[in-house]
Amino acid sequence: MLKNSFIALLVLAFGVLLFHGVVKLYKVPEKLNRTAEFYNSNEASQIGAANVVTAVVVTYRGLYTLGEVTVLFLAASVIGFFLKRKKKTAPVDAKPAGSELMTTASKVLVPGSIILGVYVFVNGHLTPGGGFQGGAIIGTAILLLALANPTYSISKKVFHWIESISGFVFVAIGLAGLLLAGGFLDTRFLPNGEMLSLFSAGAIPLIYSMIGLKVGSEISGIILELNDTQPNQD
Amino acid sequence: MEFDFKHLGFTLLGLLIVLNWGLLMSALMQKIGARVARRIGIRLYQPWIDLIKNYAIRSQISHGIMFYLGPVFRFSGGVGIFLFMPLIVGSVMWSNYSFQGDLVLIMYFQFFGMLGMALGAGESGHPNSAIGISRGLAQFTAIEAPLTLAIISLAIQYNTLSIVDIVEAQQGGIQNWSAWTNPFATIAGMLAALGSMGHSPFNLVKAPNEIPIGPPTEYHGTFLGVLRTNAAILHVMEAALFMNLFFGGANNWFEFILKTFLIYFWSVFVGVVFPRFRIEQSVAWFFKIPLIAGVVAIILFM
Amino acid sequence: MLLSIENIALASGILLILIGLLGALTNKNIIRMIVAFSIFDTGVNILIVTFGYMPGRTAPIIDGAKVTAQNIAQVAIDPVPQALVLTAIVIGFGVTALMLVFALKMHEKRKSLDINDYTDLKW
Amino acid sequence: MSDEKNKFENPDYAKRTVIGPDGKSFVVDPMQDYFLDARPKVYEPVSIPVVEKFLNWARSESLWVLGFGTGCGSIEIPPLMTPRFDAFRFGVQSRATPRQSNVFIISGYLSIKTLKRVVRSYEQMQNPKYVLALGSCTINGGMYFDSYNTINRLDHYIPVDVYVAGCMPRPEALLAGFNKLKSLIREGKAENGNKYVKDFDWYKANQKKIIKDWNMPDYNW
Amino acid sequence: MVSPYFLLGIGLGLAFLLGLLGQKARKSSSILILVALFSFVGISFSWLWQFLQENASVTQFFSAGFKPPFSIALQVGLHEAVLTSMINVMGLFSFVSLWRNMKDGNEKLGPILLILFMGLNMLVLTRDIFNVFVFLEITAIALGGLILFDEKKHARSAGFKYLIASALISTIYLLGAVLIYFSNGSLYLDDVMALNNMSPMAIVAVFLLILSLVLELKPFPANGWALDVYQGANPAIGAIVSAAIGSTMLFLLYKLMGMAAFMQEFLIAVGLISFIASNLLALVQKNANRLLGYSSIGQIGLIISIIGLKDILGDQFLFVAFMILITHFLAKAGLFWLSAMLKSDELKAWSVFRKKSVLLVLFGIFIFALIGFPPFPSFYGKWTLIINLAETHNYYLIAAILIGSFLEAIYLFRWLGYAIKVDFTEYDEVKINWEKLIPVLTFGALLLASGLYMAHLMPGIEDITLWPLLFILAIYLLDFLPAYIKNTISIAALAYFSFIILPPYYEKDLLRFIFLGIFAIGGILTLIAGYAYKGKRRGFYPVALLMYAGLIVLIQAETTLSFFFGWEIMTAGSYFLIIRGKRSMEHGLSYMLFSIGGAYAILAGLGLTFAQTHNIDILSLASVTVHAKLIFLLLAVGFLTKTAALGLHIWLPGAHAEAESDVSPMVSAILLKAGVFGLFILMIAMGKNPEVASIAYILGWVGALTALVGNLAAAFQEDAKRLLAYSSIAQLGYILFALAMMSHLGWMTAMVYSLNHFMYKAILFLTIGAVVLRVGTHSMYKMGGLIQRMPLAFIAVLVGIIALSGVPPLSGFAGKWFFYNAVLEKGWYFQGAIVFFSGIVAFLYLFKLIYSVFLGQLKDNLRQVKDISIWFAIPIYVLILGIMFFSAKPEWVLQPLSDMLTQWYPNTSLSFDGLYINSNFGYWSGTGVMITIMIMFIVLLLWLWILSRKVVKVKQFNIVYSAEAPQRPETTHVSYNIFAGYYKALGWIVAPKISELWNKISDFVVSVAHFGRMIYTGNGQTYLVHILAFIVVTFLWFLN
Repeated sequence: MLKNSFIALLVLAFGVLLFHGVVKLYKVPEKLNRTAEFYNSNEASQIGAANVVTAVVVTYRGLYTLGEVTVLFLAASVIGFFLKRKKKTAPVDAKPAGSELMTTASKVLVPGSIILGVYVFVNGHLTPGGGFQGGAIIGTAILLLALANPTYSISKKVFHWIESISGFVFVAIGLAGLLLAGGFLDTRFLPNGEMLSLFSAGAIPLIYSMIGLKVGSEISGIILELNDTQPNQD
Repeated sequence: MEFDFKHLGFTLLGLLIVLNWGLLMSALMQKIGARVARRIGIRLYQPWIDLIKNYAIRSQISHGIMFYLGPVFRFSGGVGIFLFMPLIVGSVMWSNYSFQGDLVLIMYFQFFGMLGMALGAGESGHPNSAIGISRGLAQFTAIEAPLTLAIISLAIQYNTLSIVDIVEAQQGGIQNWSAWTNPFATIAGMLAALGSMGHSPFNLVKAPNEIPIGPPTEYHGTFLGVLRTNAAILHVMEAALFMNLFFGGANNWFEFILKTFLIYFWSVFVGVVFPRFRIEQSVAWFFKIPLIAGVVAIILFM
Repeated sequence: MLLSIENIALASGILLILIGLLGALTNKNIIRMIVAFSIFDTGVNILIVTFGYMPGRTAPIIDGAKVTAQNIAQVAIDPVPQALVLTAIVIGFGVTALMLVFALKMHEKRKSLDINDYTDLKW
Repeated sequence: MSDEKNKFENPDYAKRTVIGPDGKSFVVDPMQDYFLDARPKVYEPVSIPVVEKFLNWARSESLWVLGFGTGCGSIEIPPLMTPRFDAFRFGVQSRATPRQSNVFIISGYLSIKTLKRVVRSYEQMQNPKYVLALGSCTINGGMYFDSYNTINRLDHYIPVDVYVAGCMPRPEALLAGFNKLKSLIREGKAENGNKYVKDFDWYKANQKKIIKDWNMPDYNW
Repeated sequence: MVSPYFLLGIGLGLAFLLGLLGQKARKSSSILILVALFSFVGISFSWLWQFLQENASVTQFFSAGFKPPFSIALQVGLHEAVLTSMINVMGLFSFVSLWRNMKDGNEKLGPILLILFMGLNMLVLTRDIFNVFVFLEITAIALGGLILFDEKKHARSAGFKYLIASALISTIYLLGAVLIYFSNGSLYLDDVMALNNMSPMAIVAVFLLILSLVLELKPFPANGWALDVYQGANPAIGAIVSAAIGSTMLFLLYKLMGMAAFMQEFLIAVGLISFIASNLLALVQKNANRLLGYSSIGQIGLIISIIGLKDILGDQFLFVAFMILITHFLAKAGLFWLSAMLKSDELKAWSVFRKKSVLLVLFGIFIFALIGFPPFPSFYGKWTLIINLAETHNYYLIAAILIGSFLEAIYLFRWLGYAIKVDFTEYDEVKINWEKLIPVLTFGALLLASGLYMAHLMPGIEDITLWPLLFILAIYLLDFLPAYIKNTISIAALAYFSFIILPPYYEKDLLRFIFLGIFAIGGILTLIAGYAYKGKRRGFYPVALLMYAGLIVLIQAETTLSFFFGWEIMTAGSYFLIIRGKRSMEHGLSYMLFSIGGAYAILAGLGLTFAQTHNIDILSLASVTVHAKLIFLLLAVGFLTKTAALGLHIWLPGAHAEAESDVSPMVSAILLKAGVFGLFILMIAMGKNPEVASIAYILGWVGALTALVGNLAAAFQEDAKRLLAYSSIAQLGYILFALAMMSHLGWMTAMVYSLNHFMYKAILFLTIGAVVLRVGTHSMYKMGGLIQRMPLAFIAVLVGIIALSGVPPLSGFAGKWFFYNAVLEKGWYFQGAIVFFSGIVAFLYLFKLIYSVFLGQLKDNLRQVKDISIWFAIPIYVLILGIMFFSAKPEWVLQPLSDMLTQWYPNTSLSFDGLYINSNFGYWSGTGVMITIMIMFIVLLLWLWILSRKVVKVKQFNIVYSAEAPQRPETTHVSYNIFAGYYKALGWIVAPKISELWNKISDFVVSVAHFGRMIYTGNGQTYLVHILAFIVVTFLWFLN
């Protein structure tokens, strides 16, 4: 207990420091700083995406996104690999079939969810949302499927293919930007198009689609792997 | 200095005198010891007879080359000290070969004989020889401690390491002797002299019945004769060293004989009075009063 | 205005951070620690978002009506914190997933989720 | 060597196989390797009579006695050095080592065990060397004539120069013995060291007859 | 210039694409990754080429075609090019070293590794603060994945601890990055750096950023997780963590420090604390990988503090940092890779490398490089660092750095000692696969090459000093040849080299001529003895020549740097020579530790000197004005460790005694003179300074007491070589005393002693060594009577001991005579008396030596030993001739010596008059005494010969033995503890109080280390607490 109270004290001290050193110093800005100002003012003309955040995430600071994708890819690789390897050693027991109710409900919900996900990432440059959000929704759909019907088997190979190809295309688009336009991940090698239309903002929809596919397939892969390796819960 | 036959002749004559005086002196000392014990004691010419007898022993054995050379080393050591020691003050002829080296030479040449003897006795393979030598060396190192201090003190006092100069500085009356002018060095030196003469209480080295005669257990006949010849010379020369250092040297042979006798007598006198020390006692003893006297002697002249 | 939306958000952010930290430091169960880390992450993310909030402004999305390409600099908030938070969330997701795998693998070998059982490497 | 002899042999003197530092093994025979087993030699006097006479005089006046009390008579020797008798006057001194001694005093009865030591010590003395036998026991065994453990006649084993009869002889008699020895030396008749060598085989046979555990070389150098 | 985005494209594109290939095309995917890593190396090398050869300017590459801060910039400059080259090379070889791990379904390892290294590249290149966070996380996750791939026992828990720690740390970074943005609206590093006055928030932000980077670099004590990773993970991954990630993080820290000048002190403190603490805690470590971890943390700590010292170091900063970083990078990676070859984690398991000498050599190279021995880069780094710190008067930092380095040396050398000496039979044999060997070999070669290149670049090091090193490398490559061929080559080389460089010194500088002569002639003579050894004698010649090369460099040195260079080379060579002995592991270690301690003292002293004189000329010591006492003391202590003065002597007896027979004379007769030479140089330069007189006075006392204790201790030894070793201590005590007198006569004494000691100690050690080779024991009481079997050896020892004891007529007396005169002239009577007394004590051990070995009773098993080998006899008798010459005609040697010394002490009472040498106090004619004694000796010998009749030669048991006969030679040879009575009287003087003191000190240090490392409980949560506490404490510190 002494140890725990010491830790509590430490955490409290950290909190106090955080408050004094960080929060108290923070003042609500009156106006946008120069970076934000630049983005907000020039985005429409330069990139042409309705969602400025998307423009920032995909184009201006596309490297972040690439990093995120890489992180996910790494996590998925590691997880997929490990769970697979374990399976080799310990065969998993047969799983119970899902209940009727669940199976039926999932049949209704899953396609809708997937479509929603696709919608979200395809419209990432227009509305709140984007590749990650869309991917996450797709992942949720797969999770639902797996939960509702444990015996339902989905070929993970498909996800691997989608994941690999979409990732590669993303990188390729980035390099295309480097070669064809101003720099790496410059989306402007495709025409900006008309603001607020689906095919606008250069390559952003393309990239976001790839990201959506990739994230979706990665999350799905992770879920499926985890699902496959869960021992029988009886 | 050029080689000179006359000088060599004088030196050899001196050697003869010293040898005979040494033999006589040892007889005298034994006589005195006998008289103290109310005996008549040996005849005064006994050392000469013993010497002749030893040289006349017919058979001899040897334990090896070093055994053979040991006495030669020892004898060379004794004769060497004679050679490098001035005998009579102011006399070139009687100063032997002391022009070749100073006090340091004599100090270190003593070891020549000791070392040779130690090696010769060592090769005899006799355990008692080794024990005797180890005791002898141990005691000798202890003796050197106060002696060194005394000599350094004298060297500071007279600003020289040359024995000839030290002796000459003491001329002109008894009041100029180091014994008066530097009493503490004299105390240290004379106490050290007790040890180097090898009489009781510092004669464990040759403890006759514990380790029969110690180092020379195996020596006999001619070897023993050589050793005894050397002993006679060495005793006189040790006394002469102390005489030169502390007691004004000798202006003539009579003074030489008298002074060496008295100095040697000092150790015999102490010897008949005191019992024998064990080796650690004797080593420790030299690090007490003699050493302190030596230190005081240096401090006084620093 | 103590109970303004940004103050509430700030307070809850810090609170979540502290709860997360305390949980991660005191819970012995590895899964609970991972959960606590998620809470901690969430707190930090809330903090970031809150910092990016400007009272009275809206999201930087041009909808052609309220927010247009011309007035967006005046009515919309800073898009960068949004982007940063988005990145942070996704990375947090990856890290959490990896932690869970570690937990799984650790449990697999020793059948224990107590962090105190994994002190073989020390000193 | 016969088996009977082996029984008494000192195991330390048996042949043994040792391994050298280089790993090779070889045989060490202590009797061969550690002891000189040459026969003793006769040492002739100096051929010039005057010189020999002078040297004999010196030898007679410098008698160094081996301080080795072999029998009960050794109790008579220490008084020699006291003020009352003061043998130093006559050039007699005692030495602790046979190498340096000329005179060996056999002080009375001699047990077989001691005989072996006496022989060894005698042989280790250097030529010329003299033996002074003290008391009846050395002549005919004395009161121990029938003892299983003592010898009867010393001169069967080592040559004797002077007998001092009596049981025990007093120190005066001992002094008289010294005087006798001196005159013998001066006359050049005390050549028993050489006699021992000349009759070496006879002496050795006598010694070996009585000393059963003979575990030393024939001559102790 | 190639755009760095291609790195990103290649790395990620390939990694994503490989998912398509799947498991079946495992081999081709591995090859593809290899190609990718090759292309990384190619790209970074092309940058490097452009910067080094074409003077390209720093270029920034922007993403998305916008300028920062609106986009992300990657900067390629020289620094980045160097770092990425290092990282990519590391990546390539890491992949190679993990080649075999890629099998067994671990095909995902490749892409993860690829991404990891791509991430590291990006971390180096990026100028966007938030981007750093992203790639930090990528590295963390990739590393976590790599750790999980490993099947090692505790890899998982270690990985988990790593993950939670890095999660906490990176969140702190995230907070900092975001706050930076809010404080100034830019995430572009250059923008932040350009800010003139930061807002408080920016300061907090920067603080958080730097703090988290420091935490990533594992500062003490918030580093338990890192240690567990090092221990738990596959060593190949440890290599990545330590070398690649460590270097990246350091560069990142350096990069971000551009905006945080206010945190420099913090970095210095944290870095040095980590450096010292982790090296201290490593002392009690037994696990090899964890030890490497501690060492890594220590080294990284040192570099952190160097980054903090940026302003202080000024121009030299980059040089210092890079030298130490590159050494750490190459050596640590190499060590981890070596560790990867072993199955066992134990330190002692490294002894299996003895079977593969290449690996052992590499191990040695890495260790020596880490400690900072020449010719490795860290040597120059540390040198420059210390020099510059001294120049800016940061003395405490010097002390801290040297203490830390010393602690590091302790465990590293102990480890090396294990590898060289410990019995390896119980450990599995090491199986070398090409993919494990290639990286280690490459890095070892790179280390050597970089060192030699640096030496070539460095001002103050003459190129000629490098030739011997290259030659040594060559002879190492010839190690498969039989010993006699290598011996001939070595002798020829040494002879040729000394033929070239020795003669000019006769005119130029007699002092150097003499010492060089001792080293060269002594070297040749002792090498001749090497012919006595059969077989290949692997490893002997390179190290022996290394020592001689060091000695020669030492003499040739015109600058303090090359002096120190030679000193360290010589130390290294002699360490290997010493450790070759059978039981010499601990002695070798203590030798090394004292040497290193001494070397650091020298380094500090030279640094202080440079601070005043701004001149690395070795004569600049003379112009020291401030701190003269301290400098003198430091340098003197440094040299005294080599001459084994009292208090610093405890290494010597064991080291010299347990060394091989022909090594003992090398290290005793020759090597010790290096310390003497150093003292000469020191006193020549600084002796005139009135301030040092008091220290010289103390040195005089130290010398006197050393002589006393050394000689007394020698008298009580039973081991012949140990006896000689103590004798050496005492002799060096005389020399120290004589030198400290700082007078003409005193230095004459020292010179005479140096020459004499060289000759007679070489004779004695060679002879005794040869005897030991024959009889197979050091214990004197097990010998005896060998004069019968080894007359040659006996004569040699006889001459040797007569010369050593100073008995006329041999040359030793010259030393004694000068001594008396010098002491009287100087007035150091009491010290002098002690020295004289100890000179007399020398008789005890000399007698014991010659008696116990050659006289007395010959033992059974030695009855058939042969005389010493002819190859030993040749050098011995050459030296005897030398002694005889010196004894017969001392004035021929002494007069030039005296003339030489008058250049420093013109007022001398010494005069040469034909055969006579006169001083104020006395006179002496060496030749006359020699003739007199010879004639006398011959006459007396004739006298004895005439009088003695036919002498019968008897055998060893024909002795008077109380009427009995001896039974065994063993019971008859009185030798053991022969001076028992003396010991009772004076033994208290030599009671091992000094060893006890050192033992107590080391026990204390070890117990501190043992206690200190208890903070690493192994509990991941505790580690988190440490991190949090670290954050809170530093936060509080900065709030003040």
